[in-house]
Amino acid sequence: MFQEVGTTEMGDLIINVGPQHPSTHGVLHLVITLNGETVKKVEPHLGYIHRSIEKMCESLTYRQFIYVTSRMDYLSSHINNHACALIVEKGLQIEVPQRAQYIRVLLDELTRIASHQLWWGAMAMDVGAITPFFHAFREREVINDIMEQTCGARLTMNFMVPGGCMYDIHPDFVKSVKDFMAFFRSKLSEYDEMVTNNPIFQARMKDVGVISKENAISYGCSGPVARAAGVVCDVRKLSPYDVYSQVNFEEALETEGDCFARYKVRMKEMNESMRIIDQLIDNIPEGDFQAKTKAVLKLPKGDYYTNVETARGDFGVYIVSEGATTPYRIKFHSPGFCNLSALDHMTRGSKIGDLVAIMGSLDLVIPDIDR
Amino acid sequence: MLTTLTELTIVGILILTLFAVLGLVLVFMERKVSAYMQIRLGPNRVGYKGIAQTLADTIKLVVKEGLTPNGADKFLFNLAPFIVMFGAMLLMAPIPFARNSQIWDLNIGVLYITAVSSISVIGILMAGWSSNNKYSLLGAMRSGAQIVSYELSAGLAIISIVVLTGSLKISEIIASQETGWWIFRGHIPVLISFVIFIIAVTAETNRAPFDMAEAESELTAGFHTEYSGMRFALFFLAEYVNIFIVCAIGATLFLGGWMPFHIGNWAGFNHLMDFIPSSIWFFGKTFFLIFVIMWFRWTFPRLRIDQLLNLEWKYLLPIGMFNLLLMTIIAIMGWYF
Amino acid sequence: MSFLRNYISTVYNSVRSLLIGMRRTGYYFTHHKEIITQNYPENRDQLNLPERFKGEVVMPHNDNNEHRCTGCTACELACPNGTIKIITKFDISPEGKKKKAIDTFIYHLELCTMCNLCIQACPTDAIKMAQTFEHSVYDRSEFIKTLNKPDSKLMEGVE
Amino acid sequence: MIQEKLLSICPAAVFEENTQWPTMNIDSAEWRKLAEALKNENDLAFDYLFCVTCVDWKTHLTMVYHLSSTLHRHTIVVKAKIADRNNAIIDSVYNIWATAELNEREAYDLFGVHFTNHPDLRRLFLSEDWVGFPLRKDYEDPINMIKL
Repeated sequence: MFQEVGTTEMGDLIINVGPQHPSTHGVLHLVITLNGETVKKVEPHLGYIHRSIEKMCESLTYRQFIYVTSRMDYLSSHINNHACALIVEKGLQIEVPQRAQYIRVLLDELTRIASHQLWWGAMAMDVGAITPFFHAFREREVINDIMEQTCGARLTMNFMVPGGCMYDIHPDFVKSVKDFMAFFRSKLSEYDEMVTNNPIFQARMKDVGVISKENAISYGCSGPVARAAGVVCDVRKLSPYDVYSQVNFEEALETEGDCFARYKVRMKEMNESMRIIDQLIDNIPEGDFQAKTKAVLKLPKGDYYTNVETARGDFGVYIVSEGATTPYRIKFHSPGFCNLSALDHMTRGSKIGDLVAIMGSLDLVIPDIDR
Repeated sequence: MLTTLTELTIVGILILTLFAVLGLVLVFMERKVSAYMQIRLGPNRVGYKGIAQTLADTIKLVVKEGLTPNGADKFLFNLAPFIVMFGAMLLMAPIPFARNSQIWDLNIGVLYITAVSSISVIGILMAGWSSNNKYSLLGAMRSGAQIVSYELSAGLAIISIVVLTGSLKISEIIASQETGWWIFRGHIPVLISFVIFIIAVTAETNRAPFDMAEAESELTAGFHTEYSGMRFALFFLAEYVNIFIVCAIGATLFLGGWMPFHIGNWAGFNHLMDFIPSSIWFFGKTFFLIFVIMWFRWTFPRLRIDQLLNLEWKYLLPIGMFNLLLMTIIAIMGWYF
Repeated sequence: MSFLRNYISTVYNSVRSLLIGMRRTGYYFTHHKEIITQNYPENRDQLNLPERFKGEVVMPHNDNNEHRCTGCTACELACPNGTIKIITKFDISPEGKKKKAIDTFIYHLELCTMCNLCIQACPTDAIKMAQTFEHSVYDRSEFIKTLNKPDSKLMEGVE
Repeated sequence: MIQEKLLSICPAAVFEENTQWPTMNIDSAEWRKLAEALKNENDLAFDYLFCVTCVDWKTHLTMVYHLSSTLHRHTIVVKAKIADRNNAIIDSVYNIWATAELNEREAYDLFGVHFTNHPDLRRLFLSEDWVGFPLRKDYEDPINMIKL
């Protein structure tokens, strides 16, 4: 079917896809070897948006370093912030008030829905349907407005602080979230009409970019990419943080491991997120939104690891502390990086059109990969 | 001799003007259609409700520098847009825009159309090859494979009408629809061949969902990646003019061209319909078909190249051939209205 | 025979679901009230940004040209990227005591990431976020702003 | 229980106290042998490598591997000490966990750790002609934004 890795024969085309290419969603640079239309090899070249966040964080205090993580996976910035807040709380053993936990989880799930909506639009655009992109943004706009109302920003909120949230929720928050849920539910059927049931879309997605369960584990895939291959890996289930242990939801799992399975997993996840929001929105307990913390935070000597489930997968923060006000070494394990490493494996022997569909289904955010 | 030459010059200039106007109108139409389908407003700043937007874009394209890449084959690179344009212009000749308004009513009109419409692929291949760009090359090769295969289905669909009318002359085909358009008179087989025709010409003009040649999310801009300025504008214009022409052909063959909506021998009703000028009938039908093709583009995802060829060889061609057989039987037995 | 039935049902189902998709776009084509585009800048007056929106850091002054900043540099320390620079001076109070006060409160808008940490850090609520968002200027030096107005004083009673 | 098992494979390992997960300190020379055991032993079956970190301790480097098992749901942290900082060498594990290939390239790029047997050890983020390894503690950026 396809030749060995790295063999470049006469007649092979080597094409640079990116860093300026419409379907790489940013500055990803892929060097692909083609035999006619068939992809023989894909080699990612990274670093076009590397800001060395890990090095920067070594000079930032435990309050300051949280805002930087919004700039990594900007589509799930809340969840990244959440991970950083959690690790500081774990190190200092801060008890987070119930109200803050509820608010955090609600905002996390809203972020996840917003991220999946953008992915849905971008996925459809990658396979050539441009209209769904705008429809997805219509719904996402409402979430952005809710974020703006409560957190003061639309994308890089920096709302989580060690010990809780920066502010209490806006008085209109509950009402606007409920309005959004009703609005989004009424529009979900359009998602199926426009894209899911479309035979062209299904033909483009089914049996494309297949990854087996074993390979998904070996490549360290996480999030929807791994769950589509049948790997149980939802951090919210495996090691629940905040109030995730108290809510009912199902982990979206598929077994095919192809692009369409990844599509279905994300669509299910949007529904599950809505279920979580439904359970929490009416029961936000009264109380503080922030725990009392010291002015200067110092993590005790040792190393800490926390992971959360972002919209893309397992996001981990590893801190090596020497007991100072700044971390000695900080490592962000980003889900996109591992998912990208499986790209070459998935695309072997497929067509160029498939490459674009697979990249879309991986839902890559380049700043997340480059950090 | 001199008068003939003058006449030809005037006709040529008029066609060129028509081209430019058509291009402007169609680009504006596409932008508005896409905007409304995408719950946007579309261009609304230049001129009244944005009408002058495409004019402004054209001026921008004309004054832009036309780059020629260093590695390109200069001669072919510069020639290609003109070939594409010529192909589109030649097709204009046998199309009747209104009653008695046809530039050249040759007796093999349908054959002429099918033959000349494949010229543009040469231009596309030239553009892709001479650009010395891998994206362009891939786009051009895809375009070649696609047009060669979809020509078959389009041809079969056209032949089914020829079978019914028994003539290749466009004016006679229209005259044969005096008592009703073929799409209504020819039962389901004509409907099927109409659908096949629309799909095939969408593919032949490289329109989404069959825009493999320029698939912007895969090949950035396909065969015209390296073109800029006026030469890009020519490709752009040729694309829209080609859409207009294939839709005009579709309207002529299946929807009666300029022929008003007639029903059998209802003389009163037919006379009433005749009050609407024939040019309005022609442009109305054509623009309706153009709208349908734009509707496709803004709804569907793009097919993959192998699926595209599967669709042709596994679905459209067998259905088309079977349909032609059915049509021949109907024509011989006289089972149409 | 089953092959033929499959073939026909594939064609039928595909065409049907394609038409459903076209009905949806056709609906939006004919229903213009669903359009969500906003006509910016014409609607600038109707834009109301939420009060928490983080546009830029400002220092509110009252009618007597007084602000609440004591010059404690808590915001400067809290800022992750050196956006704020406070230059202090010593005022001589009427009793003859030396008192620390701000001379200039320099704010680099081009460095600011709107993370809100300075506002959280401020013990006297001297600075807050404004809801402006049209920040573009022609010269980068215009981004460097002095937040305290000329000849402004510390408000009475703020320590 | 896992500790005893691991100690039998790697007797020189030192386990840390009071950590989130069992943490074992080994020498870089033993890493390859241990890695194969971790992946292939049935009651260990650490098949999911979810974090590869390099830490610069100014005197030496440490590679930190976070591993977990999707079968048994247990997690282990392996810290492999690379004593020679100027000539840091450790075995690559790309053919045990495929994700290591890209992660090791990142560690090579930013810390200068050479992974033996790595199929494609090149700079990942930085350009090929970059001098130095930026995430090391003693790296001096020629253009230092903070000092400017």
